[in-house]
Amino acid sequence: MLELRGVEVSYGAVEAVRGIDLDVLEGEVVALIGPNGAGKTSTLRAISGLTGFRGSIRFDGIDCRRLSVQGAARRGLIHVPEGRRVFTTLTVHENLLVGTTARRGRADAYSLDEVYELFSGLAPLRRRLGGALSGGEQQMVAIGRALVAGPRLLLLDEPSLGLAPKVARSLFAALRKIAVRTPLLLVEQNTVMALKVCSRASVIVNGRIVLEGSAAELADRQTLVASYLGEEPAVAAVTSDGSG
Amino acid sequence: MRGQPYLWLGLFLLGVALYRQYGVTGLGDQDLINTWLYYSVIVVGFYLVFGVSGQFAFSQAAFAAIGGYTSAWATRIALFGVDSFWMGLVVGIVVTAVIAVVFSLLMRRASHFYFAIGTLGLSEIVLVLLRRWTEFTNASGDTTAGIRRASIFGFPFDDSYRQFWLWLSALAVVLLLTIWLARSPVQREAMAGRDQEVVAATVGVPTLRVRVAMFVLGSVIAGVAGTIFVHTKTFATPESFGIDLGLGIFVMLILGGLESRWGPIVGAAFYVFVPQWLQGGVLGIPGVEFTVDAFGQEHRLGDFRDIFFGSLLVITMIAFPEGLVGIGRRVKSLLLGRVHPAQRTWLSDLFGITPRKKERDRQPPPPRDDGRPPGSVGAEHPPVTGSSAPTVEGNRAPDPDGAAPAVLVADDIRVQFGGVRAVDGVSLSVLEDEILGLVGPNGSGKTTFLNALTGVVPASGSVEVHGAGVPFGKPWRVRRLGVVRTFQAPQTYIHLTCLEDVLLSAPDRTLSGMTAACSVRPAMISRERARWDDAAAALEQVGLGDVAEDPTARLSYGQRRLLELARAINAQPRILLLDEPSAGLDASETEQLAEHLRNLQREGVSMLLVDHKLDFITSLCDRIAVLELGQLVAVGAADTVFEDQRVVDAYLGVDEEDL
Amino acid sequence: MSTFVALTASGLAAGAIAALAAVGFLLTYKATGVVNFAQGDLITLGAYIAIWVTQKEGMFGLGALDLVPGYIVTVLIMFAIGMVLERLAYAPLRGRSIHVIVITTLGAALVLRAFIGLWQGTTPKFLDSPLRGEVVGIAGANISQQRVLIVVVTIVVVSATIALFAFTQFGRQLRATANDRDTAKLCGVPVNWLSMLAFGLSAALAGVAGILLAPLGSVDLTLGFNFMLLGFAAAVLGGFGSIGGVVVGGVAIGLVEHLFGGYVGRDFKAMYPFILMLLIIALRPQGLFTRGSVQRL
Amino acid sequence: MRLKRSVCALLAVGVAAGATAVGAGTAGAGGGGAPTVKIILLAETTGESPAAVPYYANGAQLAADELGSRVEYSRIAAPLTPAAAETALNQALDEDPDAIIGFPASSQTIAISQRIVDSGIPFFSLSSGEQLVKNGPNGGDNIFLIRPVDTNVATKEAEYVVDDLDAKRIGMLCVDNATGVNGCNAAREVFDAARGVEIVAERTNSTTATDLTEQARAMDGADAIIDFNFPNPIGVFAQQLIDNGIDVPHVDGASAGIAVASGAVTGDAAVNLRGVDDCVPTVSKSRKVRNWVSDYEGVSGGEPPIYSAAQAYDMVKLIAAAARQAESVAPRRLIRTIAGMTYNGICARYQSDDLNVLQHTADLTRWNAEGEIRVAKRFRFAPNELAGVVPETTIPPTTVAPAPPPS
Repeated sequence: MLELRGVEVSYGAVEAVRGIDLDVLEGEVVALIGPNGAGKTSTLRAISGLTGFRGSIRFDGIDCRRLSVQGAARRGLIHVPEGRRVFTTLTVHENLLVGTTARRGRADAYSLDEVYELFSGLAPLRRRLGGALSGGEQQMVAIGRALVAGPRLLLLDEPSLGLAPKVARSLFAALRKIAVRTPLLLVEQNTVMALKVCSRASVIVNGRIVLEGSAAELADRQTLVASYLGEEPAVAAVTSDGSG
Repeated sequence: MRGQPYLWLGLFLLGVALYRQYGVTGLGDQDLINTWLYYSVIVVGFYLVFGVSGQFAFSQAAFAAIGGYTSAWATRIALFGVDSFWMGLVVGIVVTAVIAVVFSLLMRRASHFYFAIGTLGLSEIVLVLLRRWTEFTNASGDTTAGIRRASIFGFPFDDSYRQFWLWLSALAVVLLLTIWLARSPVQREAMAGRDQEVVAATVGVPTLRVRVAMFVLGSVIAGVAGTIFVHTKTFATPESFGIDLGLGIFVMLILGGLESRWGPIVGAAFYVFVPQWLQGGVLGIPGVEFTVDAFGQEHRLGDFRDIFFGSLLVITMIAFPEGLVGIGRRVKSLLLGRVHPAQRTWLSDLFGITPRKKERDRQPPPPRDDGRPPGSVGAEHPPVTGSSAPTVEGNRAPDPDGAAPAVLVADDIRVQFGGVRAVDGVSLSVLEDEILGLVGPNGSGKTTFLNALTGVVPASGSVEVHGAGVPFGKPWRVRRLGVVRTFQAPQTYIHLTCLEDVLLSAPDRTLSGMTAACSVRPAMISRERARWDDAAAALEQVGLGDVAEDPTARLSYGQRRLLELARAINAQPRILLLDEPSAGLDASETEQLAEHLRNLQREGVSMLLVDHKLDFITSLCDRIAVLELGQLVAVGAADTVFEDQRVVDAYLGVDEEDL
Repeated sequence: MSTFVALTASGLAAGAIAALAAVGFLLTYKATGVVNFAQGDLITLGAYIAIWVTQKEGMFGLGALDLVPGYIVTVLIMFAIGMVLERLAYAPLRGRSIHVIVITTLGAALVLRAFIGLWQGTTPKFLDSPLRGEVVGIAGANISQQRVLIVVVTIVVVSATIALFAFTQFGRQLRATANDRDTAKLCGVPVNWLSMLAFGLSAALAGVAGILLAPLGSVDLTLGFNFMLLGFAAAVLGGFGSIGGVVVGGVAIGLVEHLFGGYVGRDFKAMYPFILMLLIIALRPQGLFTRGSVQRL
Repeated sequence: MRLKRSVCALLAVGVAAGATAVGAGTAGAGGGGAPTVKIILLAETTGESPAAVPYYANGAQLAADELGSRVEYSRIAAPLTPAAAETALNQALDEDPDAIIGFPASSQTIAISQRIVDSGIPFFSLSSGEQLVKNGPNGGDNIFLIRPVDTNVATKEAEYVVDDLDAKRIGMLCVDNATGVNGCNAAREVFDAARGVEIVAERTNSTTATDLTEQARAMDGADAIIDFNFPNPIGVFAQQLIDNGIDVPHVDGASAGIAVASGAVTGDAAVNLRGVDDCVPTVSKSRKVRNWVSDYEGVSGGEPPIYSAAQAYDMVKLIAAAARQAESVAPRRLIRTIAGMTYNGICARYQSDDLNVLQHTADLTRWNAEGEIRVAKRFRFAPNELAGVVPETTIPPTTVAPAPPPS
């Protein structure tokens, strides 16, 4: 349902994404993993229309270049941006209500109750302002806000970023539940967790996909580390130091 | 130095004087020319306030009124027993300056927008006083008449032809001032404070003082214009300084272009002469007597003055924010086939012509689109806490050898954004001559920690540098203690040249104030030469010697990084805090950077280096501290630290079974 | 005593007027972060449009409308004008700095005012009101019903605006847009359409303010600008952005001008609201009634 | 100089070719014995000030159109500030006119009176500050006052309050500019001199006031109120007086007519109000005036004229008549002729007295509850008489001659 061909993104002279091909099929969970600055976020921003790109991106056969950001959202391409961008001046409940804007009668959308059920920690906080939440709670609101829009494909940008392991773990538990119903394109640095959710993953380094495979294939830590660190031998050395 | 401003000024004055001598045939035209000069003086003052230092003020007309009426009062009662126009002028200047200082300090915490409203309020207050306080204004009805006529050595400026010379001299003096300022530290610092207030403060620019100084100077210029105005007209009414003039001043500066001292003059000429031309001719040029039937009444084109200027203002803002002078330059560069270097740059900064693009230019991938305004520092995402992350004793004691003393001691630093604890009780010391690495995953609070140390964000805890306590929230005081920092995204003042940018961080701040700029120029210039030499040397040192005179906007990303480094070197820091200096650099550039940092270390600079390129960190750092979720998880020598499983986990992800 | 009551009533009414003027520009401010300096002239325009549709041969010679239908037509026209204004003077500048946009609204204000001058002339005009000449007596003071109406309408408008922002999807979307425009887009919020509606509503409120203010005296070109300045003062006192706060701020400046100014330094009372405003900016820039701090290094 | 002329000529050709409509005026070769007289009107028709009205321009234009080639008429916009007025005057003088009609606000004329006197050209002042009379501090041989002197009118109003209304307790309201200050000073003089008359309150207001509760309530207990004000505040004040139960006669000047005409004052407030107008052309029964009113409405787009339209019309006609009588447009002869002639105009019968005041009547107007105007009383001002309240600060006449233009 999502098809990227030769996508390039650059910011001035800096090339962030240097030609990516990527597909997400119906019912699939795909992870895009890679180190800092590899171009993961830029790829997602290109898909949802927040940034310009070269190459082609098609969602359900429609050229994404012809869709506005809002239009893409209304068609069910829902992007949860990096950094847990909740509306800080709106309460939790209001955040979710704004999320329903893009729903457009899609029957498969989560109801607000379902979101509170999924993230049971949010239920008692529904009247609290987004800005007064902890990071994990904010991330739950951001994802919940996307779910009530009835995503046909959910783009998740670094959901575990800056979250304590325990919080990240419960978040990923929720993601696994979400994945049953909704296809995901997940961008993560936390490869271990990402690989547990996804069926397929691509490793992106320096704006190029350097490794692709099923989650099982990539679960081998050494392979991953090697690909990850392909251009950064010192880190590889450190890690080998670390692992003895 | 650059350009020949004195030559241009001379030619301009000569041109106007010659025109006056041989071109002007009647008093009407002479009056219009005088009005043009009067407006030019006021608007040049506004250019300093709004154009140079970015303060959104509606108060120029009010300060003209304050200057004019005060002077009229002083000469009327012959204050100090002196009955002279010049005494009135001095009193007017002093009173204007005092009110401007007080007002500016009162407004010091006001945002741009509040500042604008505040100045509108001041204008209203002044107008009420002028209308009602007749003991002071000596007005009958609304006109204060019989004001002492300006004269010099018994030569009265009693008609428009003579008054012209007074106005021309005033404009000459004011333009000379702008030339002086442009070649002084003050203007540079004002522009830096306007564009990147936080960054400017961290390199030691006293942003508040500079802002106040510029406001006061601009207001005093308005006051002088008002004084000359009332003493040449010999009468005054409050309406002469009403909201019409206030808005007109805006129109003139914006239309003329606010990046150049010539903008006000061109804008004022446009404002004064064009409607006259549309009314039936001006300066010997026959006008267009074009009548329009609107709503059953015949109107001449010139009667549409406000619609004309209002629409022009909107069109200017939408289509050519650099104004008439900017258009002229564009045409010139088109004809001469070269691009004027600094042309669009600082305007685009002030007016954000292409903010997003620029932001991207500046930023390393991945773009940190985190909802903060462009140019704001501290783009680190606050992490969540609540985990039982292992607490590590912030080593207040020196490192194992016990030899090097700590130069910077941070104790229990906490920063909170809303419900998120971004830095959660970090205690960390930087030792003499060491490079301490600070690593951690995205969002672990590294940048926020640096922001806290340099007083850029509100924090709790304590910071001591060489034993001296550092207050939070006062970046320039931190800098004065020898602490200098760089920023995650290179923050350059893109309309300044590289040299000027580096000059901002000069540790020697003697003779860099407004007074020096306007009075002891030879001494200031020799100081400035020395500073320039240092700055040039710093640029040379990082290999940017050949682009020293280029606007920073032209630099590549890597060069901006180096420029930041040059700025830091020029500051002669004792402690240097570096925020991801290698981000966006390729391997060879990174190596070059490492070399510079080693050199600095040899010169005795202690460093705190935040980065995520681990090879870069390990090759440079004596010790490494690891931050996660706002807390320290490990501090020690590189090999020990990276043996720590938690550190490895922090980078690759934690498997739930591992915990 | 009756003078005290009368002056208090004047103060309250003046405060309500300031608040009414302020709610209009706060609406666009909250939705787009832009303060529209043309708001004052929109108020003037509203009054003149009401005069145009209710007097002589009416608009485009279609015949004069009765007052109340005329008021409604005026508000609708103003709504349309606000939408057009957004397209002409604000939309082309989206993403540009606040300086640019504010200067553009100033330009729009100049054009509006000059246009009204050409259209309606500078001779004062008058807009009638159904409550004209009616008074209510309270403790020996007679207060004109028009002023009472202004207070009532202000309360209604402010409550409605607060409710709009707090309880409707439209309001939530507006707040979300103001909070984080990009993320709002990602949620499918039609941000451009929302800004147009916000400008339209804001202009409609200006129309309401114009209709209510005009019958107090007569209408000339400076009508709205003066009220906008008082609106600024009220908004600053209320903490700029808080719609409830603006009412309290308005009442404070109204009472300072009319009640305090009615007894002390009578000749200078017009400047008291602005002195109060400057003091607030200097001492409590976050406003009198909001907590939190405004950071400026 | 020669170079400049040729450049101008070139430009002129270019502009003339491009301009769609070139203003009339350059073609005026005078026919018959009467010389063509060049008249410039200094007034603005657009802008924010209440003085920026089209009446003067329309009236003068109507007269000029009727006179055809006998006059060469043009207008220069003169914004309200004195400085702008000075520029406009100098621009006018550069065009070498034979007569100037100018400046709706007395502050404009007073501030630059020296320049006007020095020019020696007949100047017809649209405002009538007492300082401007021939022997006054700002007057001169060549300055003629079209209207009765302000302070004389104020004095008459005050006398009307005392004598006709028989008021003993009087409230005063003065707007905070020349209109208010000078008017109140003159009226106070009358009240102070009258026996048994007491001023119960004296208040000021700004030109933009929209709430005069305090001022209105201060008038409580007065039998009559006198008010020197702008149209806007009059509307507010008249209504608030009624609101607060102060139902007594309320006398104002020319602004009252504008306030009522705008609809701001109706009902009891209108019945209580008295205004003073130099003339009210729209209620005249004379055929001549009625014809003129309809002619005027033809050029104004249906807007009925007020006194100022009639006066501007009359002045253009009067100047042309004087030129024909003098058979010259030389300033001295023109001034002498005007000083000695009588002219029957639309607004009044103009005859100069020794103070160079041309008009000596004014009408006290009243209204019914529907706002219909009637003339209730005609004030007649004796020639050469001044109420004698010259404001303290005036510009001392200076003797410095203007410097010659540079050559």
